Amino acid sequence: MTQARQLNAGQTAVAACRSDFPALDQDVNGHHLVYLDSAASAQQPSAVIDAMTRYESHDHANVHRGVHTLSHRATDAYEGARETLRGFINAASTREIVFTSGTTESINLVAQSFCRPNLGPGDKVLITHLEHHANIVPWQLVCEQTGAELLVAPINDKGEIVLDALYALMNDEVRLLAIAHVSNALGTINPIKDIIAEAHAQDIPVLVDGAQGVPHMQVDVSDLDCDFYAFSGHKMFGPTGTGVLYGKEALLDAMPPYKGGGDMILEVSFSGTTFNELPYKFEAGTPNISGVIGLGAAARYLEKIGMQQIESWECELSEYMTQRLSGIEDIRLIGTAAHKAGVQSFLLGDIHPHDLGTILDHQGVAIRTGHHCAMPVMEYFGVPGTARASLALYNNFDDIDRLVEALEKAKEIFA
Amino acid sequence: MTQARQLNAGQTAVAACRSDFPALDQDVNGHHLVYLDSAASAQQPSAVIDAMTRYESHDHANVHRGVHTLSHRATDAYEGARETLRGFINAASTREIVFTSGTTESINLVAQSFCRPNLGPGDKVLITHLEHHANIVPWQLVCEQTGAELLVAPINDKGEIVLDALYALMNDEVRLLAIAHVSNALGTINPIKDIIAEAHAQDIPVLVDGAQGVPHMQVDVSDLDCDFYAFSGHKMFGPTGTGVLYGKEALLDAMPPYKGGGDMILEVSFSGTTFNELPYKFEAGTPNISGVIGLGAAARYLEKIGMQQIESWECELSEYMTQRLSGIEDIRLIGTAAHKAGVQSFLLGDIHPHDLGTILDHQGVAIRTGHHCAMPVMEYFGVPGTARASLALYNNFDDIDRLVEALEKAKEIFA
Amino acid sequence: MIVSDLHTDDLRDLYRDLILDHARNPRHFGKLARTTHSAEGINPLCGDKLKLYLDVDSDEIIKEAAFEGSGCAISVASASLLTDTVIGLSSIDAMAFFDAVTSQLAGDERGNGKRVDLGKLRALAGVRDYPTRVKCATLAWHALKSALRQDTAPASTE
Amino acid sequence: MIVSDLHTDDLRDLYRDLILDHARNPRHFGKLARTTHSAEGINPLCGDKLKLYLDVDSDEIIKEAAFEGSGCAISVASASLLTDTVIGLSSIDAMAFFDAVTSQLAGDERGNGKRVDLGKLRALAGVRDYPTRVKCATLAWHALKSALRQDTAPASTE
Ligand SMILES: Cc1ncc(COP(=O)(O)O)c(C=O)c1O
Ligand SMILES: Cc1ncc(COP(=O)(O)O)c(C=O)c1O
Repeated sequence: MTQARQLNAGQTAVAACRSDFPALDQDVNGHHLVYLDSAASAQQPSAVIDAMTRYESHDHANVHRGVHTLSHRATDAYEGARETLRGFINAASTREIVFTSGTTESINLVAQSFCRPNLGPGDKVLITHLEHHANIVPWQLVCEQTGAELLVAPINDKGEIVLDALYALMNDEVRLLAIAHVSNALGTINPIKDIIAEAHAQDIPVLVDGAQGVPHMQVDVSDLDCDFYAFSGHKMFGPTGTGVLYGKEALLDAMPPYKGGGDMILEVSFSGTTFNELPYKFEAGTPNISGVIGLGAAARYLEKIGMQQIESWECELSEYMTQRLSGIEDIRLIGTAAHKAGVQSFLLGDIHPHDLGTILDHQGVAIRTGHHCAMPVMEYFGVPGTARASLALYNNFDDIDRLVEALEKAKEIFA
Repeated sequence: MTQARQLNAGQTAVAACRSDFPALDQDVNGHHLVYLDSAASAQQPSAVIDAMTRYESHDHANVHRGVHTLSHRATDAYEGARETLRGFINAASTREIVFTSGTTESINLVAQSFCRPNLGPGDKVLITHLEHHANIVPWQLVCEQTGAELLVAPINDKGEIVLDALYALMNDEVRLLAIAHVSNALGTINPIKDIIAEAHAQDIPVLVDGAQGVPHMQVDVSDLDCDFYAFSGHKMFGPTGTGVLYGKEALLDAMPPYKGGGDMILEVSFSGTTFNELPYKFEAGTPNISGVIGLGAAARYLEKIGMQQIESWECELSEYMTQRLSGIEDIRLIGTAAHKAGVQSFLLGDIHPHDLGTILDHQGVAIRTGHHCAMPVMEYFGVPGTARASLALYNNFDDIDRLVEALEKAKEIFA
Repeated sequence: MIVSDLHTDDLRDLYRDLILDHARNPRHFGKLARTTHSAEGINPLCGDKLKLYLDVDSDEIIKEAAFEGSGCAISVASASLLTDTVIGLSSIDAMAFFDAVTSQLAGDERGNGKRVDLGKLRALAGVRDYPTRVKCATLAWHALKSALRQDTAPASTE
Repeated sequence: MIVSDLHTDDLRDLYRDLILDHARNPRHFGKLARTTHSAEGINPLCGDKLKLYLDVDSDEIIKEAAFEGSGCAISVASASLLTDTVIGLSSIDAMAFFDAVTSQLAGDERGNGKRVDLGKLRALAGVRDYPTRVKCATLAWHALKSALRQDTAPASTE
């Protein structure tokens, strides 16, 4: 089946990238590793690991305030990564690229700095039923802090947002719409460009949780016209502890700082403090310099391969995965949206996902099991959790065959 | 001079560690690098860099929720680092070790979660005049948010806190004392154990900004009896983007979460969310896994050498530095406390620190110049900034000789 | 720490027939007519969640035990085996089983309390080789401990 | 990016006598009797801070210029040279010097506007080899641009 497949040149090139990822070249429990957990965290190519090691071994110093050579090199590399990330998502200016520790911090920053000062009773924050906890709990917290109300747009049984219902919730009391680009639990790719246009027609700013977007498709924040776009380094083949908050300059400019400390100020005195310009106002303290350099290397790595090639390769794989999984008796696929990324949640007979996870791990196949930080989705589908296989550019058809074999084995054990 | 010095065995052993730091083995501007900027950010030993590379190349996956082997390895390594850090500062329990992105975030967490819900007009937060901006601005922000008042204990012209004045400011309106263990601009080691006892006698909880403490001396939070202790990985030879907030369990338990997201919850539903137990309640989202593993390796590295050996070696170096610098004509030492760490701020004639920095860099000597994120200190001494040489375990007497030579050269140029 | 290389057939050691039987047909599943002690067990890392009910009489004898909840085969089987085991025991003897089971799963066969004969509970031994799953197997037992202690100390599943 | 290997004597190229002279004895240091345009320049990365004052007449001629503030030798000398240069120029000609100086420091000798003779300002050329110091040398010039633009556009030192 694998052999017969016709790949175009771009797809073949992407498939060849697997060897760039040292972690994939190992045996686990006596079997060559099949890593199908990239939606939780992706592996890093040598280009990323080496960029950080090189930095740490030769160029490290604190950034921004040093006149000495290492500090200058560190600052250049750090700010160079900012320009790389700006280009990667096509932001208008590096002033719109705030480095954070991840999607979670990016969203909390918006909740606390953009929303908290402007929310009160009667105001609404709008999210959807398919969000990751990172795009739920910060809004619950800020609503509790301010007396605002959290509105939740429903999903249907394919795992798609019910657009009419979402649009019906939009009115002039809604202060922000926060919505995933791609659902991590269901794989649904939301039509965010249309949704953003609809929200803007009602003057509602939009935050996009792009954690599962950037690793898999070309993201152009200028074209989307989103107000904020949040994502994590570790899901796009960069290091943990890094992330980005993109925000439109005018909005970021008007927001108070999120944290206080060094680098985010121009002047500190006990009679008052003047904050620094963008993006530094939001980067208090010594940043994750090596991490950001690794993140820049990850973005360059992806740009070299080409996001369109990656998308096209993953689309092939994803279709194959759906087809193979659908062929398994007693499987229940959860998340069957028309427009889907390479993420598939499922249940197999009455085998608890946790047991499935162990049995697959035993065969060298790494999947995630549980609620995937999306408990409301689990509750909607009436399941305590699911097993989830998620793809990235380095997966291939064999990986999917191995997954299916391993699932068949699980059925035997639980027969 | 260097040759004649009598070192004890422990000091000789510390001096030998220099070769563990790859970044120190390079030429800068044609001269072998002399790195005297560790107070801004320290270099990392191979043990730290390798631990992270190994993790990223073989063991990476998301932590805490995976049943597969890599996730298990990652969780073990991450939680193992927590236990290492617990031991490193002698906390009672790993529940008291919250991983953050650095000192700045640790302090902001306390300002927002411990103070903000409990502060109002009439309440006071007490700091001192020698604090780093990271231990000033978060308190300014929370005072502004709540109507509380920020009190500042004075320093004297040696750069020491005036203890009587500090104690006179302590009363039952003070909700927190936040104070540096060691001043990064002046090198002053504050008598925090006494200060903490005095504050506790008035029921005032104490946060210690330990950014410049942990890298240079044995810190025992149980012995100090501090309520919170904040520090950064990158100042203790670990990676950027990591840090710790130690907090007494009873206090952390009573605090609301700082950020919302994955991992910090037990259950999320739209009708309400249950937060996770300590320390996870304060670790929303995917943490800096590789960074924390590097931080753990840094703590183990320091433990292997022995903090007392390090302290004793740095004490020798520091005395030598003060002596040699004092011998330079026209030098003005800023920060001359009786009890001092290996940090020396100074001005040379009318040469602006920034120019000094460039001239020294030209000779391969890396120092920091400017306000060192301690503008109130600069203002107190009536200077726009200083040049600052700061020592770490890997420095030696030659480094100090090179510093002094380079300063003599600067005087020539500006003669 | 690298999980030791296991062959697929070793899975049979984890999923023994007795475990699968108890997982599929849990004994004492449901509520009790009279509950004197109860506790919830949550494994935040994997989402297993169960509630244990006990009917303890004035002589400190567990007259009845039952549980509800959802979880993987290991946690459900362990809870089912627990109820089977503790009914009729004094609370002290039940705690001796707690010690024995948790010691067995920690790979410490000595136990740290009164010696008991594990009997059927030996079927849980295979879990030892699966560190990620040990918490599943001990969940119900921690709930037992919390339930028995609930009059004196605050409940805890740690 | 590795700063190229420079020998100590190259420092003389950065700290030329003219620079040191202007740094020690800045010309036009202080306030003006009449200020029509002014702007502050702050280099957040190193703390240099200065205020530039201009007296521009109705014909757009800079009659007087002065500055205050503190900074390193490079930024003070640059500000001093700036005031020396722009007094008597039209604001358009002054902006041509802005273009020429910033181009010179960016290592782009062509300039991007009207050609001007840099004269003494060539003494700033040595800064080019010290990327961390270029902002010091351009600080006053950005303040000049902000000051001249202040009636029309918001001030900016970027
Ligand atoms: C005394 C002190 N406190 C706080 C900080 C802030 O640390 P970080 O930038 O790592 O958050 C520093 C470091 O600059 C410091 O020296
Ligand atoms: C859709 C989505 N949003 C947010 C997050 C949170 O990202 P992080 O844990 O990197 O902050 C994730 C990752 O788990 C995700 O998949």
